[in-house]
Amino acid sequence: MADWQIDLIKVVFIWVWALLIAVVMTWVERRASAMMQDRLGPNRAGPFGLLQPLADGIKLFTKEDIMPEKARKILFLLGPPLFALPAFSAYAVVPFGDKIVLGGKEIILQVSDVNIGFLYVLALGAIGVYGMVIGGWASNSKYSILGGLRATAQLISYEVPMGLALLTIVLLYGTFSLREMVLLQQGTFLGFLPNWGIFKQPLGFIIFLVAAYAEANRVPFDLPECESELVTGYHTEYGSMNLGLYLFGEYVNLGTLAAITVSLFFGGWTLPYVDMSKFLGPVAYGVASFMVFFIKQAFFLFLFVWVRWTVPRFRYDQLMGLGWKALIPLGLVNLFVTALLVQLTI
Amino acid sequence: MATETVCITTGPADVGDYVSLNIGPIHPAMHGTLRVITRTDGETILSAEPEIGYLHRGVEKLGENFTYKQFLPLTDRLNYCSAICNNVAYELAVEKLLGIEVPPKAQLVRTIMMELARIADHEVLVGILGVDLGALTPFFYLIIQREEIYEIFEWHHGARLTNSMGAIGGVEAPLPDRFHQKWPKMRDSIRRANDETDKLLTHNRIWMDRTIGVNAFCEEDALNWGFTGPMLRACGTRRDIRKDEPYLMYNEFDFEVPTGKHGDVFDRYMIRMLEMEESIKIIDQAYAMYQEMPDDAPLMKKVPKIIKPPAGQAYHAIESPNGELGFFIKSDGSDKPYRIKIRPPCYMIYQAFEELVKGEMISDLIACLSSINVIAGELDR
Amino acid sequence: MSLEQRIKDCLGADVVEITEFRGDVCVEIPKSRVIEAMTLLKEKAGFDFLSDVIGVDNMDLYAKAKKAKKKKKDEEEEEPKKEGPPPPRFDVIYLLLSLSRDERVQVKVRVPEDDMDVPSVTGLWKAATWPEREAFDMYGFNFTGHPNLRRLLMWDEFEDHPLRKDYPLEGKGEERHLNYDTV
Amino acid sequence: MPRRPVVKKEYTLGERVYLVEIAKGLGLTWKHFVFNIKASFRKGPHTVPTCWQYPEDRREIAPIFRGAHMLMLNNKAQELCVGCGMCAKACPAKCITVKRGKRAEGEEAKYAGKTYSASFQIDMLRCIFCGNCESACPKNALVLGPGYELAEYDMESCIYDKKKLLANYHQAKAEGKLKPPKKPVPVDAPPAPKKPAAKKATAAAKTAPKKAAGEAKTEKAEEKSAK
Repeated sequence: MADWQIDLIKVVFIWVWALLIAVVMTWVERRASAMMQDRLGPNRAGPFGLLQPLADGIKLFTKEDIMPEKARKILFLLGPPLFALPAFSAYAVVPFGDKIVLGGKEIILQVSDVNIGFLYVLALGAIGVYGMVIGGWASNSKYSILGGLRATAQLISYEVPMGLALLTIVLLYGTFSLREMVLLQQGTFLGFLPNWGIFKQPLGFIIFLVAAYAEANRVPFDLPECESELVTGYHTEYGSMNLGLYLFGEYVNLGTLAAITVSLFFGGWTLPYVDMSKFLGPVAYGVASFMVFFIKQAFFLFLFVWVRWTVPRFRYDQLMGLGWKALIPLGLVNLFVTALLVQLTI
Repeated sequence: MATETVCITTGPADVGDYVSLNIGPIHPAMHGTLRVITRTDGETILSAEPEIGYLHRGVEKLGENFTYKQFLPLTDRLNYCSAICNNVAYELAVEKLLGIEVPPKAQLVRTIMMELARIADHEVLVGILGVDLGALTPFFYLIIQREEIYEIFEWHHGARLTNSMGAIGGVEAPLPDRFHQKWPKMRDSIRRANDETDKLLTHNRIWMDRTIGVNAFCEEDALNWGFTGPMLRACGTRRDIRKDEPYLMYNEFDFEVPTGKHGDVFDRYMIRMLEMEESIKIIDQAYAMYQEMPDDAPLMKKVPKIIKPPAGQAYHAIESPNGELGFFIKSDGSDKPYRIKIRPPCYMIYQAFEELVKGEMISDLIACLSSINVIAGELDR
Repeated sequence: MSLEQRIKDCLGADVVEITEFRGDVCVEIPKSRVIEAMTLLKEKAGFDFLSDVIGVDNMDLYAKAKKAKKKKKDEEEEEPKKEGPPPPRFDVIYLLLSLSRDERVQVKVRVPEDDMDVPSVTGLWKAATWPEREAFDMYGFNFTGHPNLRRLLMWDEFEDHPLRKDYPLEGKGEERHLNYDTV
Repeated sequence: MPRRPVVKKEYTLGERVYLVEIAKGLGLTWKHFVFNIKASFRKGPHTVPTCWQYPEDRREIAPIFRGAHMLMLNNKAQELCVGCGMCAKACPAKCITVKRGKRAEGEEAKYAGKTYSASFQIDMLRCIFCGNCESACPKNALVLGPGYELAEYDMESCIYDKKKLLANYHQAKAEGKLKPPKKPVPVDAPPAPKKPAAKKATAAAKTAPKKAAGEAKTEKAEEKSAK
């Protein structure tokens, strides 16, 4: 197989994988929230209601696509894809496994190991804002525009602490490549802890996680679409598959953020204390590393759901306060301390 | 009580740059059919004008054309969260007009049912407040308890929501077997659900930030605006009609009246949480008294089949879950009331809505609306 | 001192009539003295809380009384005809409450049909804002001095006053047409 | 301009840092999550506290539930309704229309009374299920039954006629959901005032209640002394 064929397969695989996660997440969200709230959730479509996302998809596709009369037509249609595509694209640099040997060829389980993968992720996260803002503005509705405004302010504000938290990681590992970062997390730290980012950067992890919640518009930071105040915020006026794209994009975003959290702070596909490559065959090792990665990612996806159904929502000004008054100073302090420690130890 | 106050200053609402935002009548957070026309500067509210009447059904006009018995089912449709309180308030008003007092056993049954309704109402309110502030989960923990309470209602008089409980002159049935079987367990489960809500919300900083100091209101203003019930008690006035002008047998029960300090959303929430506990206490005491009564103790006062109160007018108020619920009835001696005026508690509170939310943010408007517990049914009548 | 006595002492000559029914004291005051009497009640007698403002249309009551009288007259056929000016058609009843004493009093003002002006008490209690608007809506009282006397429950274009006794229960076929801005 | 009391926020350290309380909350929802996961695998209806899987599992309905109306028959399968129209009078929604018919010769097996309801219609679109008709019925012939599935495809079938009302009865009887006979409510009556067929009900109402009120008071006093 030529390299481009392999790349194509990888792209398709990651695309399907991202979509699958998004689809299954809609089911997990509904069922898990139901279980937390003493309910059952959707359980009629298929076994355990597993076909519910499919039913939802069919429903969304068959709905009439309504466009508000005074909407900006092109921008209105541009909004949803602009929101969903960056979320998908960010998967490209996620290292979802170590390597697998197929047909005598060693294949790295990552679409492309860009040496600035890390910046790529941040940049794509920033593009996602446009989807919301444009969608909110183009619908020509006050609720939508408020949602869009909130989204802009929130996402731009929380990009700063996120960047700060990630900078410390960069300082620590001395690289921008996500794959190298994962590789550097093998072994142990202080003799007994896994050599994971979270143990080296606990504060950075918390800041990153909070910022990730804000980036993903999840409760407690779901202000752009907070249902009780702004109806559904920036996608109030959307229907049919345009709405579906927004909803899917959100879950894809969750998947990306979970994957990056795992890669940066939880050792990616590596297992602590155990080196799987030593006692597994080359094919089995590839699959196993992917599975390890997936389990870790699934935990974070579940955490997103779990937190959502536990806490209330922030108010707009409090959200900004948290971002600018707490997270950014903390992030700066963390950055300086880390820089100092790195400087002293090297 | 002199609390430190500040004047809320916002820009003028009629000049300059503002966005007029029409919230409701179709909006997820507008309980029922409320509508608020706001003018906002960014997210800050410059003015908020509530518009009501979307659910106006002319209950008072209907009442003038119905007999006294026929009007009872209509009172269910006022505050549908605690229909029993409306029923009993109306019955008490007519009984006052007739000059009768129902037998003590019937009074106890009414008391127990009313307190159960109060718990149900407060549970809905606290749950909805959580939902509007983004926490959906406590709502479900509370709503299960409400279902249990509704089951008791169903076994007592056959309906869950629109109860039409009792009749003028007493109640039709003693406490149902379900109540005897379930109450000890239910008491614990209500307490547990409240504890869980407490755990999820009260000390959570997000919740505290969202509620403490939001829509704080002065005591004098509250009295001037005619606030009653938990809203007034949250401002610091210890007023509860059950204590101050006891009706039924409330003077024989031992219970506390929780009061707040600032009249903010948090105080209102806490007062309702505490009142549920007090209601449980009242039910326990009433139940103990009820059990001492003989089985064949009368439940009904003998009233004529066609109720014709003597000409005159009377006003009777009870402490409904939201405040003073009064029925003013003027009789001309015929079998139909000459004039019925309902004094719904949330009506008086909701008229101060602009004062409550001015200078706050849109999110606080939603929180304020939920914490008032505006029920469109009794607001518009 | 009984409640009636205290109110009498407080209001003095303003009291037209005090009645008591089932423990509810109702004091009638002349329409022109509403603000003065209410201020006295609020500040001197301690009735510091306004519960509600209620409008009543007495039309049917008078018609009934007249009918009964006529019946009687037909039976007896003796009574001389004595027709004074018609009694005022409407009542406005203020429900006052004293928070410190936990007493309630109803203050009644009689309003004739040809002079619907009633002084507004919103200056004393803001609580009267909506009840007065509602009374205007339902009966057509003109509360002078009210900051915002518009219809409350019925829509703005509505012309009648539905709680008047001569308004039919089924309505007069009014329908609300919303004019949306369709530009 | 509205005034606002100044509220000083006093948070403990645990509250200030968000995470402690959120962790507690997470623990609570996790507890529910595990409990419900286990419960949802259990067999039987209503395993999870809030949910009834409706068409398959049904809640137990109280025997006195106020649902769809039914016209009762007595033990001899005779119709109890005499078509007096008291229910129509008592109805606040004015949804009942009754026509009275005289029992003809040879119809004794069908009707219990000398008259019967020639037609009986209840407009279920207007009905508010208050139960006034049931309590007004002198023969206990009209009863609000256990039926609560009232959805229909067209408006005509929402107007229940006699056939439907009797069918409701038969269905409820087959399911064993008929109401137990009503227990008479103990009434606290003044010692029967012997009045020659009180025409002036107002007068009766004026005198009787006062007596009654007095009695209630003495009763209360007795009860207190008994304690």
